[in-house]
Amino acid sequence: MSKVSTVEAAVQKIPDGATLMIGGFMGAGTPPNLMDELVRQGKKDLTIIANDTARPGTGIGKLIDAGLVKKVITSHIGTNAQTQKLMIAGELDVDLVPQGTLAERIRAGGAGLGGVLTPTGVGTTAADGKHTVEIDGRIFLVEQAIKADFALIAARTSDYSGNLRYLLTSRNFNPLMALAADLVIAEPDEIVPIGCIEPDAVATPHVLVDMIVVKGADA
Amino acid sequence: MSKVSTVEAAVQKIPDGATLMIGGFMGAGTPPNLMDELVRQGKKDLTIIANDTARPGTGIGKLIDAGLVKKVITSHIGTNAQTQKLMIAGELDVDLVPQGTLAERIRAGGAGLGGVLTPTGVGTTAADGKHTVEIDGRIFLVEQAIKADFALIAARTSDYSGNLRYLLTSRNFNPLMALAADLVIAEPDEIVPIGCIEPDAVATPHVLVDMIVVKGADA
Amino acid sequence: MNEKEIIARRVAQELKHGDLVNLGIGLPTMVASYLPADSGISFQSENGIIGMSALPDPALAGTNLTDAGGMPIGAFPGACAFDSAMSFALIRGGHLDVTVLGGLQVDEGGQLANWMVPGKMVPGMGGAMDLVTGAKRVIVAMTHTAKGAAKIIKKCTLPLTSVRRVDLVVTEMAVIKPTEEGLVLLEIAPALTVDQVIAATEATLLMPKAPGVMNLAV
Amino acid sequence: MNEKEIIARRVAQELKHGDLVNLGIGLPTMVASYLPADSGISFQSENGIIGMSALPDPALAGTNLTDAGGMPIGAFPGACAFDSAMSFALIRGGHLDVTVLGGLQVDEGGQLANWMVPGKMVPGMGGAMDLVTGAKRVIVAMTHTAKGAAKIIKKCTLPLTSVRRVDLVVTEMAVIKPTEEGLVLLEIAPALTVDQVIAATEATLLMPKAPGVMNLAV
Repeated sequence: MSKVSTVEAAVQKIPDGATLMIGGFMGAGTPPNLMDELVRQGKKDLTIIANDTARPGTGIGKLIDAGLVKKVITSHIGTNAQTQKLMIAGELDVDLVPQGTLAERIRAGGAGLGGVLTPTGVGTTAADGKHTVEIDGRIFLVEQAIKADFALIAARTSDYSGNLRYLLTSRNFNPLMALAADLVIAEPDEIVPIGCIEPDAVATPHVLVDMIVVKGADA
Repeated sequence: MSKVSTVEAAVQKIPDGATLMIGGFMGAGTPPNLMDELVRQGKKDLTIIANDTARPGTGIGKLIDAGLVKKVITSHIGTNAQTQKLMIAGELDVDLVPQGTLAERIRAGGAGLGGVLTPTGVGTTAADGKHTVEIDGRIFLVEQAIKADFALIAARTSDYSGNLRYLLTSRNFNPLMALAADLVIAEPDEIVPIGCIEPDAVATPHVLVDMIVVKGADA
Repeated sequence: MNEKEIIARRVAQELKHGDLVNLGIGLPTMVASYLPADSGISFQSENGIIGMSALPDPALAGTNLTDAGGMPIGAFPGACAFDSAMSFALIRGGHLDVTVLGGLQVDEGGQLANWMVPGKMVPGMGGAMDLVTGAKRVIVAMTHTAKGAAKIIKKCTLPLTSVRRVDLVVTEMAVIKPTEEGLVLLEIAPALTVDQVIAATEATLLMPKAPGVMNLAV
Repeated sequence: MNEKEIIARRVAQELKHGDLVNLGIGLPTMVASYLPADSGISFQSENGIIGMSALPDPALAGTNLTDAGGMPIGAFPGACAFDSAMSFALIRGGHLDVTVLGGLQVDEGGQLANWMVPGKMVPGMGGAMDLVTGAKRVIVAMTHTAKGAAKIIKKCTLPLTSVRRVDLVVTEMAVIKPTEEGLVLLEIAPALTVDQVIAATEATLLMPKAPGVMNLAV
């Protein structure tokens, strides 16, 4: 039961209206072929959970350009004028979350926690509608866990079983999202035999990865 | 300003009554020479935060044997009859915490979070005195962050600056504790030049490590 | 075939290709002995590894690769190591397919007590509370009685490990499935009668259909 | 020396050997240019690295090593990489010694607004709320005014980044320290008078002692 799939077959699993976590930070560590294939298949009404929407024409920006996205839960859209334009026009729902809080909410979702208590955002608009907890005189926001139907992640290397390692700053949200979605699709730069990644170098254990996509293979 | 120190000089920094996080799981990944030196210097009234107290004569068990410990915050003492005996005799205060909760409380302390919401322990004696939060009909315990004065951790390799990597199951609580203490003392098996550990293999960034101890060196 | 072997053989049949499984120290660990080498099952040890194996050679015993009891183990190709926060993220987050734990008591609500006997034995819960709360399937592997006293009872008298209802109880006498209605007797051991199982059980056992016989083939 | 260079040079003097420092995108990033190569200062980029350097050669530009703006960077020997949860554990957990960020407004309470202008510009807070909440020291590096309008004002009118009082404000005109009593004018730029600084500032500036002159040596 190989996990290896074509990009096309993997993206066909994603229905319109799905919630997707997508790794990457300004395009670095965003799975490139999965982005192109989402556009090619013309998915609709997606909810995207990601650090940012990069720039027009780059990474997640391609999904925005193509009008596939209904809602974004993200920390930053300042580099994507198109995202801002659609938001102001009321055509795109944007939920802004502090970056560290977004990371912890995703991790909590993947770790079976209900959420975390963070000091970030207390007393700001980021606290609107949130519960607070006081511990030893300090106020914390209750930030709830978040999960997704799919995680689309990029990795440097996968072995045949889906053990993943990442390279430098293209790691970012990818290992967190691998924990927090029902179906995890990984797009590695290379796929190597089992045993080629030493146990301590595995950042995402194979049990979290459902599909490993290769570009151009005909399944 | 080298971080390298003798075991003796590092342990001299620890006053009686201090709270220590100590890495390891049944002795595996517990810094051996730091344990022996704590005993040799005869510290008193220590509070230990650790997964377990191993066995008599092993790892943290040596501190119990020597009567250095006033309180233990831990997940398991079933393998150490001496710990149980002292607890029943009222000579040792034992605070039992579910293992996953202990890991998250330490991580939260190191990550600047106030705590986490966990389903573990709900409806059991582990919930005694704890606040609960309901999210979407599910009940979670509010488990508060925990910190320490010192963390005593073991690693496979350190570079001169304190970048650490661990080996297999001797990693366990060590990287979490490196985040959560005011002064972090690392005992690696080997110390290598800067650049010998590739950036992605660093599990504990050097900025978290205050002292690196070498056995037998005369500082 | 002794009691423990019966239990381990029967539990082994519950594990499927692709499962991530945690085996508690003691009796549950025996389960791995009754699986084929190519079972496609991964074992997690909560101290931080997936892909644990038996120690291939006593000469390889060291302190950097151990099980949750501190005993030296080995690892299969493709193993991965991680810290305790990640280990319990996997356990609590629903990534662990099956946990097999020992038990002191299971009651008609399917609730498990397995971590302390007040005034007698306080080992601590270790990872048990997280495992029972978080695993997709919880299988209790335990002897049916303790020194003649029933362990499958109406209501747990010992402190609970979790309020979660466990999924299956396997003893040397029977396989019992806790349900919303109560404990269903699914199977009994070869050569035993239903009456013998009932006599060794304090809890009421439901039999919506006649119990089968435990399959102990490897 | 232009405004930005003045600010960057002065901020650089606040950084000490051994510090872990985060520099915001834009003006703050210039600070690194005014530090000696052997400064002993480590720079963290919140997208997941400690030990970032300038890109040593344009030919090395790639997508696996970038700064928080997505621009290619390099790394020094001893650099370490990590995921976003670890990056913000370092930031929020008090491990980051200094963050240097831009600002839209700072008020007499020392509170900073720097992430949105309602109805005009909603870039999102990115990592700014965590950085201002969690760093041991927060230095705001910004021009003293914007198109002639004061940015150092009585009370922020834009949404706050954090309720935490920032530690220092460095502009091309002055160095100001927010305290419990209010904003203390510590230093003014060479060739400026105190009255000129006051005229460009809406907030009240306290002068418990005469302000010094900003040292802009490298």
